[in-house]
Amino acid sequence: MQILTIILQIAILLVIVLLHVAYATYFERKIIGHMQVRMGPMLVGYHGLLQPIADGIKSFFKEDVIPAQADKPLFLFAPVICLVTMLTSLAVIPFAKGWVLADINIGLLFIFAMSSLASYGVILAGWASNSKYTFLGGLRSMAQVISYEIPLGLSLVGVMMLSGSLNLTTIVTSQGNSFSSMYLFPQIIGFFVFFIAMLAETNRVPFDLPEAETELVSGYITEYSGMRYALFFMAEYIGMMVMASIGTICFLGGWNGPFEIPFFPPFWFILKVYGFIFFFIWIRATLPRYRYDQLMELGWKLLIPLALLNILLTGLFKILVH
Amino acid sequence: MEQLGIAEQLREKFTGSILGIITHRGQVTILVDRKDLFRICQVLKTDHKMTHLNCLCGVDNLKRKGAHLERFEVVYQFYSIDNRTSLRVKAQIPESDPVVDSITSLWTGANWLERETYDLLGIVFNNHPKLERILTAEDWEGYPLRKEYALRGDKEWKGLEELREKAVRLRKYDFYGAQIEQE
Amino acid sequence: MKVQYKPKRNLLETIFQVEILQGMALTLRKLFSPAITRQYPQEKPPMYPGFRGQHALVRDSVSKESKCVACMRCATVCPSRCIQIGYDEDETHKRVVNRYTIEVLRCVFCGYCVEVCPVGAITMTELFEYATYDRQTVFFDKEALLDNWDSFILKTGKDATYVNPLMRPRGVLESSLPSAKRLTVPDDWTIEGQYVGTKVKPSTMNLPSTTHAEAENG
Amino acid sequence: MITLTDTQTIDIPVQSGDEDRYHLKLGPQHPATHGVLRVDLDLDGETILTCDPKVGYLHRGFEKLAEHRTYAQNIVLTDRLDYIAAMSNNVGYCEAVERLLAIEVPERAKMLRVMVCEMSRISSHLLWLATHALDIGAMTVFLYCFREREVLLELFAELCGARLTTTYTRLGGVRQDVTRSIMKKLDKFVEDFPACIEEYETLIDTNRIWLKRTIGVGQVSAEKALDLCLTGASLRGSGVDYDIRKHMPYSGYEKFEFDVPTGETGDTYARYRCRMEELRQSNFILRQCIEMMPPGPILGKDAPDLIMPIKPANKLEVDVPAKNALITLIEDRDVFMEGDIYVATEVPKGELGFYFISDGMGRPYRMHIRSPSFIHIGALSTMGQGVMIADLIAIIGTLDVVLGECDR
Repeated sequence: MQILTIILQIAILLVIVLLHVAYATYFERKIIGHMQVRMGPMLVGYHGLLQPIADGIKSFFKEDVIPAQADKPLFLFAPVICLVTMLTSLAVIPFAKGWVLADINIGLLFIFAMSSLASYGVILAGWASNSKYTFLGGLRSMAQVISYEIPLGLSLVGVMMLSGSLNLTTIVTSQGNSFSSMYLFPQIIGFFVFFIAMLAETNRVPFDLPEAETELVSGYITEYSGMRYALFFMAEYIGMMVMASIGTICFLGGWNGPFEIPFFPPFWFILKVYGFIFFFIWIRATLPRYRYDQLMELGWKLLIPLALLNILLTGLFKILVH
Repeated sequence: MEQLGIAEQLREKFTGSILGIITHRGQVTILVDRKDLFRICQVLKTDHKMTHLNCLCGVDNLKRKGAHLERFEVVYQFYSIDNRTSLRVKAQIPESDPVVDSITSLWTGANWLERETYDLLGIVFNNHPKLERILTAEDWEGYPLRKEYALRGDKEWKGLEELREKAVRLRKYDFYGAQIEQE
Repeated sequence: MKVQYKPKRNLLETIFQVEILQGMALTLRKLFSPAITRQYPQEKPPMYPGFRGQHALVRDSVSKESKCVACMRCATVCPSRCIQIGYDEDETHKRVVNRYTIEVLRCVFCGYCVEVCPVGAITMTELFEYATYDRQTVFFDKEALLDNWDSFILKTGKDATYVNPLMRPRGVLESSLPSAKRLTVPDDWTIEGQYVGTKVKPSTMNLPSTTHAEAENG
Repeated sequence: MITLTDTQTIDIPVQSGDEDRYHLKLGPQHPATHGVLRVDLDLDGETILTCDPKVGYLHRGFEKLAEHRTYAQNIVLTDRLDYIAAMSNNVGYCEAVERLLAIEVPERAKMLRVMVCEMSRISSHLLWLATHALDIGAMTVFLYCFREREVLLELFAELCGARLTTTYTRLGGVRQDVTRSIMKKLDKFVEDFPACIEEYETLIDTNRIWLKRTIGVGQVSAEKALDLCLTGASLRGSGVDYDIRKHMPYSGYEKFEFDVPTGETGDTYARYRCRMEELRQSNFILRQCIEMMPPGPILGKDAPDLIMPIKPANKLEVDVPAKNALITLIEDRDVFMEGDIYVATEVPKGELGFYFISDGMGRPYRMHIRSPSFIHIGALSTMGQGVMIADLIAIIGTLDVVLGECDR
């Protein structure tokens, strides 16, 4: 019986998240469109509201082309790795008090593990396609993910130190209920590092090197088409959402808000996540792209020292206070 | 006139190589023998500060008559940005041996221009680092800008024939590789 | 003139990412500004007289036939040689056009044919949406060209006195035009009513009638 | 689901010492090569060891075609050279033919030519900025640039009936006069444009990512730039003050006040700054055009008819009644003199030169087009050595090449 409940919960979560992903693409296209003084999708439905559904149907029915020289099993498997790891990490995210599939004690580590695993999908996709562009895209992704995992992890060490736990629910509850007690303020350096590393981890502008269109055509997804392409796409957006959730939980106080919303406790959480996603899109509309070596330089020479400094300062602070 | 002065100086320096000096619409051309071409360009670049190579092209003189005109000529247009003077040098190249010295060592930018001249007119440049077809296909026959090359020839490029054959051969298949039923 | 670089940013600006914030402020501002794009199939772009669109043979309002006199000027001037004219000569040596074809797929839309036509028989209309799936539809013969004119008149609501600057170029002397092309045109198409710069001194003008044009502009 | 089975394994022979190299063929269908440019790269990781641009995919044989058409018909060909700034090519071609055939151009036509040249310079530079920024990843600049470019293209459409393939000039003048409505719209554009430049600069000019991606990338010294025969803003970015509008003024450019911006460092950022400054200068010239547009005819008295004879003038049948001709040919003038001429004009991409040889016929005996893009792409193999792929894309962008002009 318990298993059935969990399966039902998982199903509900997946449906909601996938719908959310569909509309996140719409959200992104509309916002970037208006920032670029154009309209975005307009034709399908009122102001293009049905566009994501049309896109979904289209990509589902599109021909699935597999290059003759590709490593077929890996080629077929790679998008699945990406999507599954991203979906798995949703399990530990608390949307509100008690609204979590698996309230495990190492939630934060679990998410790191999953997001590192997702990069295998990208690398394997790049390698299995047997195309030069995808290979370069895969290589870039590998280097990028490895070097940005470190600042991402280090930037959250401060949060762990303050809350004393890796459990995401505990992290939220330890931030208290007031606006000023969010970890954003004591951990502003950590937040800065986390934010940049998050952009890099999810391959968003200005760190979208693995799929830099003007350099590598489409990077690791150049050879993919139809549904498999859509899987990568979904993985990217779910990854965005997971990272935004982590940011919300660790720095913005999770589901805590100025007042409680009856019947729908995750309201503030979703609002904050959407705020994050809007920021992602906003940055994409504004900034140019870094070069590969500059990205590495930024990660190793700026973000890691900053994150270490943040840990040091947090430690000193804790010693002084107690 | 400054341009003419340069031309005169060159004539004194390279006796016998300067075949003629022509002025037309305020632009001075010197016809030179191809054997001294490289040295003349060198002198123009170093002594007369003609640092900018405007233009390099070949001409087929098949239907033109004139004193000292050989079958081909290569036209070099130089400009001195400091002195604001320009000069045109035309090297005469006989049909029997269409070879001229490359000036790639003086201007790297001349590389492609010489390749283009070779491609379209068949003039060979000595000491050129990579003399290959550039605008036309590698297996192109003939030199399109020669006057005897007809604007519309009687035969197609042979690659086109292959393409056509392939198109005819594949016409009976649809996009998915299935045979279309012929009506 | 040496180009000016913006001054280097100081430490404070570097830490707070001022220039990035400025850029983001701009994009945020644009989020709420109206879009400038046109929703094409619903909203057509503006077309101006003289647009080099679909070809048409002007249908004479009296004879209901083409005005073409088969002088072959258009076929001669055509850079892509896409106009073919066939004609018979009647007993008075007057040419009667029996074939007039334009191969639109070869046409480069330079509009030379319209300009050289001495009688204003051929024109290019402001219609541009005539893409089709087959070649035959865009191989215009005489009837198709006359039909194009009819549909142009119908679609745009113009009447048979329509004149565009290809048929009668702006800014040329009336006397240099053939009599059939001395048509009634707006004031600023003629050399007398042309636009003159606001700072041109009246003394340098050789045409007295342009002074009022200047007054209008100033 | 289908798999393509028709492909075969291609064995690339591996030479000794070649094993570490990664061959990449960038293009001819690639989002950042601005057309059908192919660049064969040898990579070591992401660093380019050798860079070999391949062109010719768009070769249409204009030089050969021109030998079989009259001077007037060839104007149409020049539209298709640099299709982003067709007006400049039209003007460049006509200036050359007019010098060759000694045709007078009236003042108003000269001013109109300068006007359309500068308009097309702005529209070309806007497209350059748009694609260059897009190449480096700033995609919003792209749309902002197209907003202003659209205004200019619509003005072109109103002026001469086509947005891109303008065919605006005539031998001895221009084709159409401006109307008041055009000048009013242009006036508004000139008024608004500086604010738009500010907008583009807000997004990229001091942006640290943009600076990182452009400063020191594709650096050429002044000597190297001259050696590579670069022209236009690519040369001026290295500090060589060479602008044909100042050096060999044509079409009445000597009457206009404007500065030629030059950079110092010769890197991508300097070239970017030069072109941004040129946008301002062009806008300033447009302002002067609007204010100083003289009255008068737009075609010279001795401008040849559109129907030019392909045979020498004295053999021309001049029995066409004068009233039928738009502009009659003056029969007794020796129109087509024998001789040759090289006339260069400053188009947005650099120096566009036309070299003509006339043998006394109504068509050029030889027409050579010195196209800046061809030479700039030729310089790519030198400039692209030792940089990274992302830098190569930036360099292709900064050289501002158009393949229509390159392949001719």
